Amino acid sequence: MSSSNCVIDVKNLQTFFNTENGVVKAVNGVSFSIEKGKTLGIVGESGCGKSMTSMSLMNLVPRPKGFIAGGEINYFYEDGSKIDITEYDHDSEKMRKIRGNEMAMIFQEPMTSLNPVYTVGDQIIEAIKLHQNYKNKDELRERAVKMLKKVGISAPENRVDEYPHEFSGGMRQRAMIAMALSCNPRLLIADEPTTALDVTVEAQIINLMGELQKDMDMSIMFITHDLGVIGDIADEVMVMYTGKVVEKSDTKSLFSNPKHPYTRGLLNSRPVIGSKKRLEPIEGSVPDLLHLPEGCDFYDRCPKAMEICKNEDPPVFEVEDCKVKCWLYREEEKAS
Amino acid sequence: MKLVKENSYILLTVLILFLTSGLASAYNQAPVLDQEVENGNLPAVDERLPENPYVTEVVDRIGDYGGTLNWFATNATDDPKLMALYNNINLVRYTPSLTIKPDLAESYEVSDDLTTYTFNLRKGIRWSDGELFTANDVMFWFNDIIKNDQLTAESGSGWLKIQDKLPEVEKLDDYTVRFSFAAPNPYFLEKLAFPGRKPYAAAHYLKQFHADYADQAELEKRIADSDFDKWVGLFESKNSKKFFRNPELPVIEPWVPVTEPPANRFVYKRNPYFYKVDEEGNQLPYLDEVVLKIVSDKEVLSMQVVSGAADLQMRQLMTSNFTLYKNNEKSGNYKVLKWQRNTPSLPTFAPNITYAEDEWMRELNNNKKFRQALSLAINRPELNQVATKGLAVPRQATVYPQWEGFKQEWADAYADYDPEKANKLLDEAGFTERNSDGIRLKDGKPIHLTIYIGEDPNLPRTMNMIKDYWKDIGVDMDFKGLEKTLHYTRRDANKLPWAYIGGASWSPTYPYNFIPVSNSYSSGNWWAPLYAKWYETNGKQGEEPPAEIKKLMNLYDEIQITKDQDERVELWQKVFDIHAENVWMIGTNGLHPQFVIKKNYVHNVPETALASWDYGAYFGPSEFYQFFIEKDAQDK
Amino acid sequence: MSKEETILEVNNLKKYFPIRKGFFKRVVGHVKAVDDVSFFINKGETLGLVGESGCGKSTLGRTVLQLLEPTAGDVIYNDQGVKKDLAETKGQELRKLRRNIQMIFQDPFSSLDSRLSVRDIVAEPLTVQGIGKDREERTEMVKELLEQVGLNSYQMNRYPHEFSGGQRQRIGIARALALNPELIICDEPVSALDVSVQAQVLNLLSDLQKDLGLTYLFIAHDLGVVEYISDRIMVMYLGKIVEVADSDTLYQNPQHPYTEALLKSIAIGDPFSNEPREALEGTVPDPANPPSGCKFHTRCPYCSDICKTKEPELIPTGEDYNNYVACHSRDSLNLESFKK
Amino acid sequence: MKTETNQSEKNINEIDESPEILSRNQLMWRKFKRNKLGVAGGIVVLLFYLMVIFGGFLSPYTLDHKDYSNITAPPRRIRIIDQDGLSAPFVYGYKASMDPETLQRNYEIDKNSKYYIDFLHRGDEYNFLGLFKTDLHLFGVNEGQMYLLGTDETGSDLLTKIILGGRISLSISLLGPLISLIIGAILGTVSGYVGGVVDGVIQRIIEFFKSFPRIPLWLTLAAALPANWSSLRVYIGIVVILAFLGWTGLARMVRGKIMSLREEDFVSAAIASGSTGWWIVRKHLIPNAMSQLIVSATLSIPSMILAEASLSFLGLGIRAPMTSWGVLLQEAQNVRTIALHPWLFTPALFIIVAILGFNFLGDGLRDAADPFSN
Amino acid sequence: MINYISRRVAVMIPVLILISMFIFFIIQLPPGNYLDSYVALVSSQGETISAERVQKLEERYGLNQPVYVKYWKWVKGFVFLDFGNSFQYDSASVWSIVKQYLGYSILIAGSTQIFMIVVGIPIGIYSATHQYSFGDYFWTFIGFIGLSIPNFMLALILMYVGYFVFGIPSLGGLFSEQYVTAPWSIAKFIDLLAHLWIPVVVLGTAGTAGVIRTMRANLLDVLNMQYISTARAKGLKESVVIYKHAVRNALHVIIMWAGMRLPKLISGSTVVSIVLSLPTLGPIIYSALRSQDMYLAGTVLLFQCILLLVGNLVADIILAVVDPRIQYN
Repeated sequence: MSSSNCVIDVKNLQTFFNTENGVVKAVNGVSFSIEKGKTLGIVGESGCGKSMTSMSLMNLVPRPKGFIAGGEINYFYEDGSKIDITEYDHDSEKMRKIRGNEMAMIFQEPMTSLNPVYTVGDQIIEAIKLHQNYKNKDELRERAVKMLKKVGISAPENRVDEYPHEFSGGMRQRAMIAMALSCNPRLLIADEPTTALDVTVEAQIINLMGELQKDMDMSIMFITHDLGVIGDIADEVMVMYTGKVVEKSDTKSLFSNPKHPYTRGLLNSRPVIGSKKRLEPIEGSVPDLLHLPEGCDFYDRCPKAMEICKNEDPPVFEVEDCKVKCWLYREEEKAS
Repeated sequence: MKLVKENSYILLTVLILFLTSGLASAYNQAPVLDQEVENGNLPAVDERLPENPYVTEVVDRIGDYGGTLNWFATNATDDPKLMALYNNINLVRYTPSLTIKPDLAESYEVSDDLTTYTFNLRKGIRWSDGELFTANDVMFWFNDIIKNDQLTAESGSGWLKIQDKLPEVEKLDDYTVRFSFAAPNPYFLEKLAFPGRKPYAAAHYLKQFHADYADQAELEKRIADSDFDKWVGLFESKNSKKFFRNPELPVIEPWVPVTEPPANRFVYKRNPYFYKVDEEGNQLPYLDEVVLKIVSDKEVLSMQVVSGAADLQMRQLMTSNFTLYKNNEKSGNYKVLKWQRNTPSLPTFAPNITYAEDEWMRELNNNKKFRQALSLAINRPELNQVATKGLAVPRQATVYPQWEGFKQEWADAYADYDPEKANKLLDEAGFTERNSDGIRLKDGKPIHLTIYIGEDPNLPRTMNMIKDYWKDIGVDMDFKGLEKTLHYTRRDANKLPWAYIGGASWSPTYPYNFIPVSNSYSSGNWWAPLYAKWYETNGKQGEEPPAEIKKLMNLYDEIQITKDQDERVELWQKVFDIHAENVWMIGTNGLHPQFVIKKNYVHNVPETALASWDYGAYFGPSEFYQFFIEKDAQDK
Repeated sequence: MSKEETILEVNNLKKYFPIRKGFFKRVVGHVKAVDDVSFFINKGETLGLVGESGCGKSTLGRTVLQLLEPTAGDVIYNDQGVKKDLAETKGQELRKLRRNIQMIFQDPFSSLDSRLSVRDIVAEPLTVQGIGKDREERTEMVKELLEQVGLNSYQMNRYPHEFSGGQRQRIGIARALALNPELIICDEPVSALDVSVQAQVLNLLSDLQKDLGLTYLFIAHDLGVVEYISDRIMVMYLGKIVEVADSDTLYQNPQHPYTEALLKSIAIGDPFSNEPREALEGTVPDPANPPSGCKFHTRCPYCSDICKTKEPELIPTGEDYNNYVACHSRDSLNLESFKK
Repeated sequence: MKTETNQSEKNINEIDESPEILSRNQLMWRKFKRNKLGVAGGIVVLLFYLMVIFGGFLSPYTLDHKDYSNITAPPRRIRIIDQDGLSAPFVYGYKASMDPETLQRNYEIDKNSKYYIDFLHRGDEYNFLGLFKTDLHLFGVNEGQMYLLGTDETGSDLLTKIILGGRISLSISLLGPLISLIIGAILGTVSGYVGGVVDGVIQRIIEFFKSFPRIPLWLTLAAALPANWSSLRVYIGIVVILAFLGWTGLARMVRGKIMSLREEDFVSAAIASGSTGWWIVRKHLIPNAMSQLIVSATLSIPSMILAEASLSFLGLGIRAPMTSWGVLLQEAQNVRTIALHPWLFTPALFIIVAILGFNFLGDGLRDAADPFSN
Repeated sequence: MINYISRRVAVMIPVLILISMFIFFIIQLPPGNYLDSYVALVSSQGETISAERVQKLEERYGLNQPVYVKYWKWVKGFVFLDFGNSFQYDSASVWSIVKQYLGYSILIAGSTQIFMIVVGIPIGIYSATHQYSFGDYFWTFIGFIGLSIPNFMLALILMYVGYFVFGIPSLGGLFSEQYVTAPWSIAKFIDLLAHLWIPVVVLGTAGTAGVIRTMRANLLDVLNMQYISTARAKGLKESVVIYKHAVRNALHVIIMWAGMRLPKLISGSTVVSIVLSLPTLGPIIYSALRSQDMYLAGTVLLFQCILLLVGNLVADIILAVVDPRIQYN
């Protein structure tokens, strides 16, 4: 699926962790690609491997315990040439040129994602200096101010010299976005950027990201556990469970016709305003990644579990342009 | 009859003077001074020396001028003064044979009744700043320091007093002074020759700090500029002659201090006016400079010494380190000399026969057989081997053999190792019953002694051994450490049942260990504090002693007014006879050697000598200022 | 106001935290975390409490429970018809009263002592209140409680760390139920949980309410969750209550601009609408230095002059005047309802 | 297709399949066990304590044993091979001589005198743990001497002295922190839980103690110990002095821990259930602070051992006839020893190994104290 | 900031007053007084001193006054650097003695501090960034060994090895013979450096081990922080990430520690100073305490306390500079 519009193409990514109790397969055979200007949402509960996927893309898997065990992460430059990120050392020149410049990232905790001992401006300037050709101090500063302004921070000329602790949570996330976008990246990876924020601020940030995406024609990989947010922002959604993709489809069809029992469970677990209908939660909890069941990882919690599910891990079936990893769709067998 | 002691070398000197009078100068000086004289900064050597210089008889040979002598000490506050004390310049001095001879005084006369002492000072002795030293300096010392109420406390004058009265001091002429005492003072010359007692002061310098002489306003200003709030403090700090602290203060000593304390390295430079010469008329000292380095620890000092960094070292050398010193003789290019000491016994134990807290204990301590038995039970040779490598001499606590009246029988009295006899004595004393641990009983109570010891790191080892020896004859002993000052004050308060005495030293001027006649601090008696108090207070306090002790006291009184030296010796012998039988103090081993480590290129250091504080502070009789470093080694 | 059914009545409750500054650490001002709040809870209902972080909702919950000492005001608890002011009650008596009001905490990790077994955790309230005559009896009670919250009684010898977040929250609920309370203050009980587990816990809470006739004060920042579980909802802003209404009314017919703004910012997750969420401008002001007048006026799109100077009072509104709103322009505004 | 069952039930059953129920302490233990250095340290420490507890039995001689004919004899190896090949364990005797010039004592192996080692040997009498008197030693020789680590300048067996001196050093290092722990725990808890003025006062006291220079304080306090105290009282005095100065850090730590624990929700829950302050302190705060407290105490043990040694160096520590590692080291702290009888430095080795052991143990415990962190 | 500092300083004053009282109390604690040791000393040289004279001396030194009078006598001159007179040093003013040694004390303590930091921090960083590597284990082990060896023993052995193995004649002291009294020059300075390293190494071993351990632990914590990921995500070089972003945040504890450490070094160096014959306050206070030279002992103690307080203050100020989050109130 590597069309000319493709920014990143991930194939069968496997990111593992060595722990004292064994190897944890945090990301286990994930494939996806993102097109230019599009937003891919990744949804899943904690421990499903969504953050590790994003870290793998940046080649920032926490070493030495974590490592990319297999697969490809192909990044396509503007000129169409590509690079397989998994082949490069995390600290190699090539990787560093991609990070922050081609691909940028924002994180979940706005409170801790900025270094407390440097001013916000310094931290933005650092990124600009690294990848852009601004040399002059004033120019750099001007650019930082401009970025802050762009993300809607008032009085950016003053705030550029303030320290992160003088910013509120929402403003810090804006500053993070400013930093991430300061070098016009082609792909923005947003790892739960709004989870820690109030609804009101969340809305602000989501809107801001939407605007900026349009503005800069960039692709976004948006990670969240909140289906509500995903509906607002994503073009395509990938649902992850135990390090694997269980369903992948465009947003509309996912919401209107969720296929995987897990996706359905997630949707049914959300209270719907105005409806006092009893919630239908997924029973049980996410299994321990070290002790996954033999068959389908969701077997224990699945209301539609079948005999085959117990023993055999389902392959990915393609149903109506969606990819579903569930034996329920065996009859439409079109395994990819 | 007048007792005239003349310097035996005057004649010789005069002869030399006469023979060399045709030459440009009668005396020689150190080459470093030549330039100074030429520049006119210094008068010629003849003018600097007195009319009749003191002539030192060299030990080995006439020395080479020049060089710096390094030695070490561990106490930055107390040790620098040793340079003054070791040279011990006084009116009279001890000779190596422990007799008294004139020094600053050319001669002296003692009246028949031993009450007046007349000193004829050498004419033309100069202070280190070139001023003449005269009788005025003695008078200033006596009238303005000793007799000054405010200053006396610091300077001390106890040694001057006889029957608690100061003498009268008169200036007969510029070079003659007379001390007149109210009663005979047979040991006055010895007291004078004791280190640190200097009956003179640099009047010309000190007057500017003395309230009676100085310009009031100027003095006020000086006080304000100083660390002191009264003139007394200022004066004392300026007159730190004994402590050798004020480099400005003119001195008579061979070397002048140039370092202002506090410091860790004290330098002493030759005094160009020093009044002594060698037999060839070379002005002393030979050494240009003496450097005293302060290290803060004995071990560091040992390290310095064995590495050969000390040219001459005596202080802080430890008996137990003998092998260490010896082993490094070659690599350190030095020699370990074994000088003698006159320590009667170390340690010495004193049962308190006037102990009042516990009648049972007092009875025990008063039992002569018990004391004799304890003494006999100590295996002195073994103790000597273990604690002092066999370097000391097993003996009873009694006078040292260098003393003219010494008898070996005193040292041998009850000093052999004879546990059998000891047991027999204890049986005779009636302590035949024993408890289950084998400890003898007295009136049903096991005999247990607690000995209070002062601070001495090596002591526990010795004490543990003695404990074992005594246990063998059925006497239990324990020892407890007591801080030094407490040790003294408790003793004076009669609170110690048994005490440990460091050294048990004796000299005619320091009889207190052997005769209980003083109960105060440094001169207190250890084994009969109450009797001492009785004597000291003329019977007002304390306890009247039994006849035997009174006999000691009477002997002491007699000695004080006996004019004839031989008679005095006889009287002392009686004292030691009594002691030998009574064993009031139990000795162990004594006469430890004093090591002197000298580099092989340092000469005129006697192979052996008596190293005693009392006799002119260790180096005194050996005349430090004649030591020299051979020419070839000076540029090391 | 039907007082007969009221289980808890809070009048003019204040909780101020002093701000100390300067040379002698003088108190130079206060953070008014809860500023003159009055409300009541009826027996058997769930009163929701929403607001942005830092608005004082947790402080309010804890002050009601006397975990924080109120600066002023009454917390009147209806103890079988006898009204007792918790704020005035101290010592032994307060400890006795406590069995009637319990709390469920947000953080399933910090709310359970990791050194104690589940049995000991759940039995603790029984022990300190002296319920049950011996350990065995209490253990029986613990077993029952655990079954009640959907845990197996034989798990009671385990330690909290062996349980997942949802299960821990169940343990916390079991502990809260141990004393058979009438009122439970739920301080964001599901916000730390994954969506799937969140639903389990919400269902459990509503089941328990039905079975045991419990009353809840339900604190949350998730408007969806609050709406789902609450009968009435209170909206707080900077230590003040700005609106109280039954939940349908609140969502259908918000009276306060802040409520409206909150509703507008809800992410409804509708991929078919292309309209962006209408976001409220700015952030919550510094509570140490709150704006004058109506505290919301700095962010209010309908702000008029009076809002800047005068603080609006909480005035009864709605058809039977059971709802309240604090807004000067309450009558003139026509606010949008929640758009589904 | 499987019928729907009670899913949560199933989940629970699954949990139950794991047979262990691990309390936090067990988890800590498990985590500690993984730290190899920590375990090694623990074993060393344990061995040391066993050594001193059974000191009387393990040491071939007693402190009273003095062999004046074998002063500063060098260490002797236990041998199992003689001229004729394998043999029962034995030691060779010494041939002692003294250099007449330097007075150096020389000891040469005398291959003609062979002393077989006698296990469960009847030797000098000693008092076993203050319980009963016995003369049973693990090993010894019936005739001749067996000084495995040599003898000191009084002819005492160094091995015996080290084993028995360890009794003092290791008990001081245990007792000191224990007292510190008690003072620190009480004051820290009070300070952290009560807060307010009490906290302020205690904090000032702690600051005050902390800002006071250590060595001078030791010096003065040790000098203030009455000189006529028995060695036992001096020993206790030293322990108290060391402990007295060591509690501040612990108190601070406890205070901080208590303050943060006080904010934890489980404490709020306990209050909400009607627990009294005392109950909360007893049931929640202290047990939760305990592991860290113990870790800190363990980590302060090495400095106690060093402090005892330093005090001894300054001549202020334990006094003879009692002995400790510090005293032994102090006795060895001289040029003579380094140059002539270096084996007298063996106690230093024991000190270093003990401190290493405690440090590793403490480090391991510290990591294990928080079993939930990764 | 100024307000903060002045408040801190103001708070220090009552603490200091309390400390000075306590110091005075504590140096009076052991039995006897200076005069006793003086008399003991004089008597050991064979002098005799009568009771009256002792009494006179007592009056002269003011030793018979009540403690509070003596305390007041000591305290009242502080403002003018008048700390009373030393008995031991023939009534020289305490300040004149202290100032001689204070410089070297601070020099040695400061150099040791710098040594510990300069050596400890890079190793700590290495250990943290190479966690569980051989190097990490190696340094951990070395660190613990450093913590385990008594300072004074290290000093003594170093001296011995210097003498007898390498033949270095004088490892003690701060200067070679020829420079002790010489005026300051470059050569003297070089000579100083040549001597300085021994006390610095001896005193710094344990501390360095501490720095390594602390730095390692802190850096490991910081490396887990989100902003480190942010920095990496920017495309910064790993070395820049570590040195610019991580290390600076991990320095806090080291700074606090360094502040606390300064006076400890001075008093902690007593034993080492004695062994190595260093001209520091350590041996001064040791002998002053032993001979009960109360004004001198008290003053040196007080200086150490002041140093600690100042050290803490400086640490706090540096901390505030390094970390903008620290609020002054």
